[in-house]
Amino acid sequence: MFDDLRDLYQEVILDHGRKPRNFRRLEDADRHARGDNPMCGDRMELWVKLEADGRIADAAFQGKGCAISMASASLMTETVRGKTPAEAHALGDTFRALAMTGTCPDCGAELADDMERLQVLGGVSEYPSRVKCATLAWHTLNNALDDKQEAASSE
Amino acid sequence: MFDDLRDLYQEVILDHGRKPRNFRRLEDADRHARGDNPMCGDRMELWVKLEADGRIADAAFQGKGCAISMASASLMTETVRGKTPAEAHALGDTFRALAMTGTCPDCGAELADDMERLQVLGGVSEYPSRVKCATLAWHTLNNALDDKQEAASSE
Amino acid sequence: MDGAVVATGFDVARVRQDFPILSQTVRGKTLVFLDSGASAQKPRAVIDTMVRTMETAYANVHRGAYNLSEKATAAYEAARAAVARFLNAADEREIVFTSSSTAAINLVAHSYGRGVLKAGDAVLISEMEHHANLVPWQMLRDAHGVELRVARVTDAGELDMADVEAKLEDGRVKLVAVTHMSNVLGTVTPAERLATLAHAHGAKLLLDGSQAAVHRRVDMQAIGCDFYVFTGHKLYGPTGIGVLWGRMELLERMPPFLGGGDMIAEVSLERFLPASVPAKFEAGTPPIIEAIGLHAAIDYVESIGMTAIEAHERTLVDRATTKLSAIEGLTLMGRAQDRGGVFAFALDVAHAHDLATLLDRTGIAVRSGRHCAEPLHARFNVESTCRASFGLYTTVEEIDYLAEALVKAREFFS
Amino acid sequence: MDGAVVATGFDVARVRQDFPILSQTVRGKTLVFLDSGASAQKPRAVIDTMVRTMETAYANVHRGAYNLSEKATAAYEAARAAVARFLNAADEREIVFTSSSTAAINLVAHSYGRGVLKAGDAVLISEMEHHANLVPWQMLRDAHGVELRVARVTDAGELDMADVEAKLEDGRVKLVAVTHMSNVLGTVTPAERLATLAHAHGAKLLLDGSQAAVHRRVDMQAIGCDFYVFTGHKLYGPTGIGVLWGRMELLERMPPFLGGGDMIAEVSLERFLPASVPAKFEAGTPPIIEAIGLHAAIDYVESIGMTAIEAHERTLVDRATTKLSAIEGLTLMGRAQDRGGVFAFALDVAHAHDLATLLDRTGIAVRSGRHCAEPLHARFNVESTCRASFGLYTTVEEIDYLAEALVKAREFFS
Ligand SMILES: Cc1ncc(COP(=O)(O)O)c(C=O)c1O
Ligand SMILES: Cc1ncc(COP(=O)(O)O)c(C=O)c1O
Repeated sequence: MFDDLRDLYQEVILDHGRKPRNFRRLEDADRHARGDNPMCGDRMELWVKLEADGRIADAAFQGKGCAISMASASLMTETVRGKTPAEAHALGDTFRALAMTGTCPDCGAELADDMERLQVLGGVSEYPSRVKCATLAWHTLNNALDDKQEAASSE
Repeated sequence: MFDDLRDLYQEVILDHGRKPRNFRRLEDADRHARGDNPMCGDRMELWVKLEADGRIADAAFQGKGCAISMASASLMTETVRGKTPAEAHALGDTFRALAMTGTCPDCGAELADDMERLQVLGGVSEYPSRVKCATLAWHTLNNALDDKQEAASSE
Repeated sequence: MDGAVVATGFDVARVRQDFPILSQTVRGKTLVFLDSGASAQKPRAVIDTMVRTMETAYANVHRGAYNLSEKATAAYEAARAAVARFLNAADEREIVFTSSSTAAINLVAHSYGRGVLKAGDAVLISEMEHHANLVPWQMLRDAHGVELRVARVTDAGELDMADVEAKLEDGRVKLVAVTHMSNVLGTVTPAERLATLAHAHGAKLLLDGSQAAVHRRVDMQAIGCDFYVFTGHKLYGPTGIGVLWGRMELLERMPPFLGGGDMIAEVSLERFLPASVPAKFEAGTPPIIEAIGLHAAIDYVESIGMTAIEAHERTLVDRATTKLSAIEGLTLMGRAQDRGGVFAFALDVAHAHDLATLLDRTGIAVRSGRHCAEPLHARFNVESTCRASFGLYTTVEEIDYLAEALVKAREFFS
Repeated sequence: MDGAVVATGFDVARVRQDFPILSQTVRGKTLVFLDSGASAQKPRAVIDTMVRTMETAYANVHRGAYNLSEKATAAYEAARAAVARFLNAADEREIVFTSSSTAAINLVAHSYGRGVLKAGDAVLISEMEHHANLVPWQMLRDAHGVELRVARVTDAGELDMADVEAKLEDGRVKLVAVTHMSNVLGTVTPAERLATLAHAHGAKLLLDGSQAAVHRRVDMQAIGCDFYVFTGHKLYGPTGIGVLWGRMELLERMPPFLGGGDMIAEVSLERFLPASVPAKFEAGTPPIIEAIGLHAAIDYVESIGMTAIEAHERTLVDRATTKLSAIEGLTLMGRAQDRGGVFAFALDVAHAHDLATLLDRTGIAVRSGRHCAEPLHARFNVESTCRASFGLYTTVEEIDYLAEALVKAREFFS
């Protein structure tokens, strides 16, 4: 009945949705932000620890929401470790393009590896109302890196 | 160009519209009422003098408005003289039916003469937005006879 | 997915043919539209009436002394008369056209709320209100110093009548504003009892009939309430049109809400004199085409008959209750005795949004979230739910299909 | 009565074929519809779009995680984007859908008026306002202690700019709210100058574009105003839909007006947190089908081109000025330099209503009365007028026919 839904809910997503990685509070975080999609009720808190040179040492989150939003946050925290803030921003932009269009024409060689991992969320582009679930984590990361106080939202 | 409009604007109406009869203030009136159709801007004041036995001795009006409303008031003041209030109410009901439907099935023998005179306004039934112009005078008469304070309206 | 003639003698297969959209497919699957509680689909009769109006009889209403405007005015006023008959109102003038239920409730909250209620008076709502019947009263409370009381909902999802009575006790409640049917629990509230109770304590009663008017015959004379609102798009009519019914003597006492054309009797630069009811509350060009479309929707519903619709719905409600209750891991929200065809539920293994997306893939349209009733979800300690809601075109087979899909969905997410 | 290709290169005959209603006859006469200023007729493109929406892509918008709702949401938001382009707004979110111009002005009068303006502040309107831009400010004055000032109109029917400036002088006016084009005089007001003047005196500018937006390209960036409103049904779109454009920073500062679903970010029984702009101002189910219909109307108008429409209208205005001025006993109200296709007039021998009825008999639809501008009629000492107003389907021949009928009408009543 749902065979063709495997493009959206791939096993990886269901797995990350059920058991999100880095689902914890970072007590000694350098950066922190909240993300909130009030209409759909997805909500998260994100902590980031930075290296001396500004690179992301660690990222972790807590929150509640649908499988897509949890899996996306989980995958994101795994993917951004070791990146500079600029690289993380760029990756976020590319991911948003993927989530909205399903394709990733800008995926240059330097992003190829990361985007391959994030590609599992590309199926969301067929479900316009769910795109914002996938992108909330990345909006929240932007706010954390830019040290913005208000809650991020992708609605 | 307007030949077929003669059914509405018969010469009698144009004449009464231009030179309304009983267009004056009755200083020693027993009854008085105002009529007001704010949307169309027709407005009138009506005075009635009663006989000792309650019959209408005299009726007069002043006001401004379209030819239909002025002609109707003019014809009314001519027609109701000598009537009891009950007769005037009944005549008004019959006239309203005529104005709305164009026909006068209830016109019994006792109303036949009066209705014949008022028949010239029957054409208004084809113009729904103008019916209220023709009936304002009669609503105002009702209010005067019933001694109601508020302004009458047929809107 | 084709409907069959069900036990009620109501030919749902024929009814479905009146709704062009129902023959759509969604991602290759037949559309199973179970979101009528959010907004219903439109029968051909409504669509055709709107088209005919625009093609042959359209002009602005009132004041136009020419044929087309007279035709449009007559059609607009005939819609008012049709609504009056539909609600069994005592007087057509008691029907005020607004743009939605939301606009109608806001009208009362502003005009009756600020114009008639006084600081220190209280308004009583309930925990199961749609935001449309909650937020306007919060705004009134904050702006006008009116107290806002909230009657409890029982664990079964019924209005706690003992609590209603307790909250009316001190006589400070001047207006009770509650839903006639919950858009989440399906609960139908005891309208007549509420009217008697409110009046016994010196309060007026407003019923939010946005859901109820679609599922039941509602009769203003029989219920005895003071205000009633409903919204066109849930009654198979167009968007952009809503109805406020109010008792004449109340409407007459209320100041106008919105200012503009047609709501005044007289205006100078210094002051304005409001027009009489209902014009007083219909400022500006009204939703003309939409009112005429609503008239066609009412005619359509009445041609089928509210009794038949009610009976058909009872069949659907019974089937849904049985089928959904049998699904492992599924929690139904609300199990009121008197209820209509609205079912909110949560599945243990899946978030409501994920579930809705999954169902969409099978052609089933259900809503997910909190359905504009956040406090009610808080009351039941549920983050969000999926909601299946039925229309007169819903079939027993569709409900079976939903149940089957839910079982499969649970496997999928487990 | 068939239109011919006029000098502007605008093929009015072809345009007329897009409007089904124009082939109607009235009492056996070809319809000559000269009441577009009250409400315009609908092209087939608008009708078809509304039908297609209801037949293939209808559901409630937002929050629906299923295909039909996603389609409807996309179409509704595309309408917002189309309006933003039409007005050249900086940001789509600055477009708020309302049910009419009247509703849009009331929104500003309530939300900006009570939420931002303070008692003692003043609002400046003009003598030529439609009641929709007068009564809401009178209500604000009475409820909130804001002073209401009224700028004069010159004998030629133009806004008296010296008087505007004088009334801004003391700096207490915080909002200027005037029409961009009079629905009686046809006068187009100097929008850019008004914006400069208002801002120089610390006031914001609201323009009532109900008439102007139909006849001119209006560009929010170029004009520099702060609020702009227009109404769908005059722009060849459906009834039940209006637009408020406002500068983002103002909309963000304003409290919500109506309460209900979709306008909140979070709500408990105790309090609510408003959603962001524009959702904050769109409580309840919006006019979905109507917004999508308005989108089609904008596409239609733009497919013809505002420049062509303006040029065509200039031809009509010139012809009407010449023809009507030549009629003995006819008084034209207003003779502004910059004007659009709206002509109000009075005939010495006939009351406006009688004249309108007479014209109706020849197939000509004109409005009679005070056109929701009672103070303006008082200003010009006229009881009531007939008004002929043009649309993009109006022909030079229709104007000639009107002039001919007026001459005959005068004979008839003399
Ligand atoms: C100048 C002007 N402002 C406001 C309005 C009100 O528009 P609506 O009735 O659609 O709200 C109109 C038209 O009636 C108008 O001509
Ligand atoms: C119970 C209830 N009240 C009010 C509303 C608001 O209706 P609308 O959005 O048409 O104003 C709804 C539907 O959304 C509802 O279900």
